Amino acid sequence: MMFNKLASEEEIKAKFFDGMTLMVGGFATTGVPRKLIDLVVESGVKNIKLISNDAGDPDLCQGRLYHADLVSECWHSHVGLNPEFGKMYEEGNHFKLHITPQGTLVEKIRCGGAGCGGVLLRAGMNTNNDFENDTTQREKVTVDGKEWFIEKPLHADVALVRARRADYMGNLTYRGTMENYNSVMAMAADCTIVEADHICDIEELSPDIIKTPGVFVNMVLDTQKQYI
Amino acid sequence: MMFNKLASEEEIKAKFFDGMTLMVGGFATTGVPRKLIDLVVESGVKNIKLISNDAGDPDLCQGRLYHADLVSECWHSHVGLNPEFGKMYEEGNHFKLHITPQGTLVEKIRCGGAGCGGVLLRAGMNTNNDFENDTTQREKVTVDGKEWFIEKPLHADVALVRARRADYMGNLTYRGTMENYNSVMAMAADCTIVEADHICDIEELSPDIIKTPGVFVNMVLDTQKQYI
Amino acid sequence: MAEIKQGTGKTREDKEAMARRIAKFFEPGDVINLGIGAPLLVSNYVADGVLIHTENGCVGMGTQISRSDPDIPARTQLESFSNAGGTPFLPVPGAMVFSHVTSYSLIRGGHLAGTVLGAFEVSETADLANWYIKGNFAGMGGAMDLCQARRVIVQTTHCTKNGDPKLLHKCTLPLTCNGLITDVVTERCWFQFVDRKMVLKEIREGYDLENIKANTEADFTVADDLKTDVQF
Amino acid sequence: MAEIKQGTGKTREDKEAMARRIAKFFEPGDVINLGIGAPLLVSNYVADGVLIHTENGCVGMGTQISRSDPDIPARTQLESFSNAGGTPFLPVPGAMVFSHVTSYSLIRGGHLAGTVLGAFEVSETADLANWYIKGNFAGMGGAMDLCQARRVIVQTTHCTKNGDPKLLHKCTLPLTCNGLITDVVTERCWFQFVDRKMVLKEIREGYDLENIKANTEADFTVADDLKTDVQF
Repeated sequence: MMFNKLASEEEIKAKFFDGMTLMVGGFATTGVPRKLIDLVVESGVKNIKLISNDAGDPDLCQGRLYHADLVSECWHSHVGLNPEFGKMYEEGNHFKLHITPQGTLVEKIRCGGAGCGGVLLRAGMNTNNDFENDTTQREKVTVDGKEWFIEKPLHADVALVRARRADYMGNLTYRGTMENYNSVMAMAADCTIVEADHICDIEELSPDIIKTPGVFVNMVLDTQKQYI
Repeated sequence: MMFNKLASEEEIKAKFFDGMTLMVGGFATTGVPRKLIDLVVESGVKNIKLISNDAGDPDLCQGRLYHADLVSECWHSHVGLNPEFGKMYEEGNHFKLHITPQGTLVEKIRCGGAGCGGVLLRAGMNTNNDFENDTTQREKVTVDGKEWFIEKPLHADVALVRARRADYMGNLTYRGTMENYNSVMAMAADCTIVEADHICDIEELSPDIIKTPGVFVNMVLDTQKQYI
Repeated sequence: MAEIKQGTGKTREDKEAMARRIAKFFEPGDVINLGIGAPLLVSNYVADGVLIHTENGCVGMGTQISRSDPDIPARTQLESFSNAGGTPFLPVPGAMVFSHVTSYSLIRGGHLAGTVLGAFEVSETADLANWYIKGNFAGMGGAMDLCQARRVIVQTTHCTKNGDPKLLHKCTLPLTCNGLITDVVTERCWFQFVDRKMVLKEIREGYDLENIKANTEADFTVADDLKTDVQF
Repeated sequence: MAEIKQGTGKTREDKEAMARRIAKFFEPGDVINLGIGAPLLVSNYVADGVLIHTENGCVGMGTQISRSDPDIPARTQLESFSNAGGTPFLPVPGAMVFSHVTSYSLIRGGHLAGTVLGAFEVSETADLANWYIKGNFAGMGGAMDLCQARRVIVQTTHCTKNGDPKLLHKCTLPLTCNGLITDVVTERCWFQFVDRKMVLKEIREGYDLENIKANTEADFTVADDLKTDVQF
């Protein structure tokens, strides 16, 4: 069955590599693919370029990657949830941070997924922060007399995505506020890997309720430990 | 009940005005808000600036607006479905046409809805068509050595949207391929008006299956002829 | 004239008072975003039919719930509905959920009647600094985006813990936005910005113009229709 | 050498032959887009597990159905699943539907293994003209976007109805894309573009190099591994 995207932990770990750009879905602790993060830590790949909303809880979420010192560069909108992050950042030499307004971060990811060359946004305009960050060091363009930042795409080698339900073609649904970054990151990576709460048969999910079409998904972690 | 967006035909017609920019959802005959188009024709407002995928079937869809000669300017990606359109266009003086690649048209509408100043796309790049159209007469910008069109937003005064189900807060679901332009147009207008096949009670639709959040919807045509 | 209180604005009652005043800016049908912390209190006072947006993907945030509430299964608490502060909540009837892409489209697209943000500093030209302070590097999160809402309301104590003014000629900290604030509500008064000029609109019961002037570095004018002794 | 047929490519068998040849470019798991008309025939020959994308919002297009089929309720035919030509179809198991925004994100984002388009003219530098011809103004629809797919395959009769070449030095009609075509399949042969240079890869059974040369204005080279007498 060529559409069976269910994959074992070993098959998934084989997709990780040193220096990979990695997107991790979720916001705070909601909708975070925790088991897949475990697999990254276990795989021991280094110099990860991490893209996620926040620096993550250091015990439960992508914060574990900082705890294990596996990150060399990162894009976040918020890093306050992870006390270790602040310490490592102040020490220096651990990783390069691009602190990015949240709406800008998600649009940059969308551009990467949607094949757009960039998008014109205004968040942070004229704030002139002389920070070592991305908020103002961007090209600008004037359109019809108004100034905009040209926000460039972010694309990843691997995206880790959490869903409520996945069928074995990779069609996904979400529950409550867990969709957050997951659906857009699923589109923006060469290899999108899903961790779902429930794995469903094909046709169990009506096409009309699917939020992420399986065409964007490469692998679904097989938590059933059985192969169809 | 302040969330009751059900509206009568008369209340809806009162939102139309001469010179309005009007988006109409649907693709060919699928997902077209036909009853709402009837209301526009009945209202008799003129000089409409029409934004829709195609020029529409002249009997069933937005083609009726051309048949009644109510359009002064239009944005379409395809006009072959409407034989009357071609005749009127060749005669001249009826309306100004912006023929736009389909993916570009939908991204321009998305920009209007998402508050982006523009998006960088390449459809039609270097085709140098000396057409009286929008395919090449656009500003360009070079980002990291690659040339892109700056595609500007389209926003409407009124959007007519077709859905499968609507609750009275305006939350929408779709069926099959009827979503097409409807969900993005719902976001891109000052006044979004919905025609649904079924009208549902509040909480009848799980939040998880809603494709268009009611926050983008202003009115739902009350086909039940009853008020909750 | 009531007696002048020398409150720091840090008391629960002051926070509730600011929230009550801000809640009055909104009417049924409005969708509003509330910053983490004190601004969330606004949700307790808004009219029925004001919907709360949380930028991680919901319109229709209801009661916040405790992670340790035994009536709510652990999984639900962690994984279903949570707000921008990571706190679980119950959705109101008709609530809608969506992706981060849609959530920020809603913000930039003009669908928020208002956003309520905290502040470290506010300038007399409608600038806000609320995302970076030395030794507390958390990031701007969604604040820079939220400043693009139709109405940007700052809810802040009038002075710092040390009693220094927070409403300044010019912000000293990195800016969150430049000239986009529309209103400032403190425990003492309400200012509105008109063409980037600060106008005093209301003084709360217990304070007077003298107190406001003494504790505000920013230059401001007094509205012709200034209201005093207002119950916040 | 089989006898040279002087077909115009307009016969049903020629169309089926092109579709059969193009279908072999794809393998299970590929998602492909097929233009309205003759390219849709490719769907009859692709391997099990090739999924058909239709740009109005579906991956997993199955059998096209007749609007007048009495077994299918009228409403379903008009309103549920239809393809880019407006024809109703039955979705395959596991089919997914989505908005136009997502559909073109998928196209531009590199998720299409290939797209098959018709042509009025093709140039020797990989340009395509397929959207405008005098007196038949239909618009480009999605063609300019689809030319951004990973593999852009043109399916066309080798010559016009009048027997004039369609593969030219330079297109005379307004372009659909500039230099983005990867392959051209006619009823006579398969060309591949390598660095915008046209290379003859296969000649179909019944044709020979002489016939191709005589009916092609475009300059092309012959692949070292040219295959002849290929059954399309």
